[in-house]
Amino acid sequence: MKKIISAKEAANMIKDGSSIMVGGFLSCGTPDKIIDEIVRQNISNLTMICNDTSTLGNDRGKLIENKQIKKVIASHIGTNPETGRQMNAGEIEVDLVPMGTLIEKIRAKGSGLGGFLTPTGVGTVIEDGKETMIVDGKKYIFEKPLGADFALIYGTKVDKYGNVCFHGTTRNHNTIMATAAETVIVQAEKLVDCLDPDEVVIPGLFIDYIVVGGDN
Amino acid sequence: MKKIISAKEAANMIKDGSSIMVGGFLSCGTPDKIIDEIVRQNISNLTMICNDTSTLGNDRGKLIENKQIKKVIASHIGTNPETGRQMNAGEIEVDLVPMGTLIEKIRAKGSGLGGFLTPTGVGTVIEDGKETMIVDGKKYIFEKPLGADFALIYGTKVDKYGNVCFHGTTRNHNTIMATAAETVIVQAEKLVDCLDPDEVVIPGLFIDYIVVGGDN
Amino acid sequence: MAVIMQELSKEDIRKIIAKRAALEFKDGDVVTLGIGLPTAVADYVPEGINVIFQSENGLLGVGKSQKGDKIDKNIINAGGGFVEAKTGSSFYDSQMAFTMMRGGHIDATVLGALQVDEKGNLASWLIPGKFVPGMGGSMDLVVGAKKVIVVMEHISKGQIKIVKKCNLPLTACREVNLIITERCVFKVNDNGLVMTDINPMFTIDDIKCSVEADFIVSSNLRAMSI
Amino acid sequence: MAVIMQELSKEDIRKIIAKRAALEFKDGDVVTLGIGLPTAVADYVPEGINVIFQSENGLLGVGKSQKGDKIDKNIINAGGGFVEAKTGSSFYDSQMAFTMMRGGHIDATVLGALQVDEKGNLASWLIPGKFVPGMGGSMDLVVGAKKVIVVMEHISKGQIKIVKKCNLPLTACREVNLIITERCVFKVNDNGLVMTDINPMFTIDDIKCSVEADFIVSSNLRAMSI
Repeated sequence: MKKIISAKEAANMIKDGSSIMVGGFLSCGTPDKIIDEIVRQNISNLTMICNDTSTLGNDRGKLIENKQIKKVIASHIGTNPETGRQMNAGEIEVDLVPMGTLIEKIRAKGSGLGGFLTPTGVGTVIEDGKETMIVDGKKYIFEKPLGADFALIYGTKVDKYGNVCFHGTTRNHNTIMATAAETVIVQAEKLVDCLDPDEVVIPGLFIDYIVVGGDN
Repeated sequence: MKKIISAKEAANMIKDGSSIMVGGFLSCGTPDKIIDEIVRQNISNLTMICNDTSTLGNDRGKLIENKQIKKVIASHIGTNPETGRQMNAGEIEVDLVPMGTLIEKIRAKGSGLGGFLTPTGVGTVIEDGKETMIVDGKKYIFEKPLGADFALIYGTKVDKYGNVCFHGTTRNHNTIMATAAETVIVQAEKLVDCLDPDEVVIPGLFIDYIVVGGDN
Repeated sequence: MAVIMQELSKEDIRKIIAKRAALEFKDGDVVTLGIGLPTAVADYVPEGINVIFQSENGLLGVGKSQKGDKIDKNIINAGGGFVEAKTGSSFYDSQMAFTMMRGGHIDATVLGALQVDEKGNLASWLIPGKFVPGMGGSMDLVVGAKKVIVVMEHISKGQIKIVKKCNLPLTACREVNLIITERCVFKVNDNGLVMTDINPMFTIDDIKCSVEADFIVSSNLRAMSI
Repeated sequence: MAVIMQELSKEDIRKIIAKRAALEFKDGDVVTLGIGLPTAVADYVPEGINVIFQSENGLLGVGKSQKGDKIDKNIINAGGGFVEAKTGSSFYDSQMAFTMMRGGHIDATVLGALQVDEKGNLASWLIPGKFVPGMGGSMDLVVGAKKVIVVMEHISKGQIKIVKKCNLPLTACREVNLIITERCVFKVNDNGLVMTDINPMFTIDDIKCSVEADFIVSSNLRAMSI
């Protein structure tokens, strides 16, 4: 049985300077209740790993607007103009990583791999400062694993054993982020007793705490 | 809509000398009907990539006993004494690969990666002849992608669009093998009109042909 | 040329390009569309051709935009719009999305560009100091898709976009296979660009004046449908 | 020593080892058991300790062996036996199994050995020319699990198994944390082996004669329950 905590208790665990991975593709499948509580507690100096910085006024976007983020590692920041503004003003550090490379770096961390070779970004600025290798005549970039102190993820249905399943396009980075952080907290849209083992997408062993988010 | 074919038609596509990936962990979740047809047609000189060579008289084990396999790439051959006998007699080439490395090599192929670094096998014979790298003070072995001409996989329920879902421990290597072969044929325990998109484990785009296996 | 430009409204341009791009699809193709103009291509798929649209955020089988009470807030496309999940569709996570995209399982992608050059290099994600959205999934998609189709206005704000050599940061090297604008279509070969289609409103000289890259004209030059 | 050996039946040996190994688990641990003797450990988990058993073939929450009409032929463990999927369990594919195992998500693994040496090197998968089963998932498991517990008969067919340096092909280097036999328990430290438990039927000298490796004896040496 996993510990069920409030969004406030979840945020309490996160300290100034922590690194957090936050699931979500724009506002879809993102743990907004936990984010709201991080905003309320004004935990700052955070490194945030996420697909995108969402939009103004919404979920991960709030952390940017409230200047709680020191560094963001993401594949896209164009939907939130405030991220670009802070970047140009030198207020925030932004690492842009191709989306497939970002998820694969996180997966490498969660899967105990030391890195991988990807063709993505060869011949572009992504290659700068990285090792490259030729395998069977094709050039690849070597990319390293990426983990975090906390993964804050979303799940459609979560059971008391920490098993998670999803509806629609809410899976996005949530599934893999659950494997790559010291502490993993899932915001469950719905908490159920027990999922059918065939429908589980994230096995319970990856989950440390459950926040019941209600429908959002 | 995917093409539905007979086991015989599936086997017809495979030629002497083809490389085949075959899903299954022992006799669980393996496309036995298609294998039986390959045995019947005596297609030989095959390279077989699989978790294990099953047991005497069963599924992949039959291909070994019938001497249709030139080379097997597997993580375990101990449950089928005939594989070991042929190996010691020089009748078959056996590449033993740690299970996690085997599935990751197949995944690398299916995901367009040029290889990956794994800590598995460091300091053992697995390291022989391979490149190693130190990343953040830890030693890793560089492993390359592995694909095949055909992937023969099992699915519990398959819909007309090629979407596959599973019951129990039948997923094993099936899911990833579906991404890493030129032609992918799934043996469906049950063919249905349309799966719920939330329950799909292998999205239809990976599947080329469906063989309706019936319950086995 | 200014005169001609006035004759083609934004709507015309969009339609000419989208219609032409849609002709590239074969029945059963799995196609990933970029955001903006590329999205319009879905409306012009010829009858009898069934194309399955893939989205990097986790949906194979993207259908129509949804409004009102048809919306399921948990089903979006990569642009954040609410969409239908068509019959036969599937949902998946980002790792699976990029196995599809980088792994060579997408038959064709249609996406926009800031610049394309005669080697098939593509710049689409960054104007240093001005426009920094990030590359999203485009870099993976372009290296992985079997066919990369760039669709864009021939000239944007007076700037030539089909250049000899991209000077904006690249999205990928030598991956573009086809360039479609409202004025013409270029195929990218190992030796450079071949113009295969021309909008009959333009002459070959018009194209030469509006393209920096060298190109040759196909002996089977076709007229684009406008 | 031959006399003593007769006093411990195979069943006794199995029980002493399994009982001791089960004491290593904490409530909530996720544990992967090898095939054979390690499987017996599941029967001795102390009351009040809930352990979740993971299997590389795709089941988290392995329960009891199933017989007769309770069998679901599509639910097996890594040894091919039919098992129960306990309440709260989940099924997954091989990639996920090894994310768990190699990725550091398994709290402890218990597995057998041919040889273990004083550096914690393990040989368990190959006797060249004689026994070639393959490593299966053991190499990944041993590098990835947080705690690696080797359980084995102290001596097998007259062969010493706890050696100075393994001469059989290794499964992994320096990954073993604990060695449990029916005679004693060794903790593997950076400096070598420390005997922490002894079966009261044996003396320290008995152990010294039956182990090739050097070891020190813990000042808190405990008696094993037999």
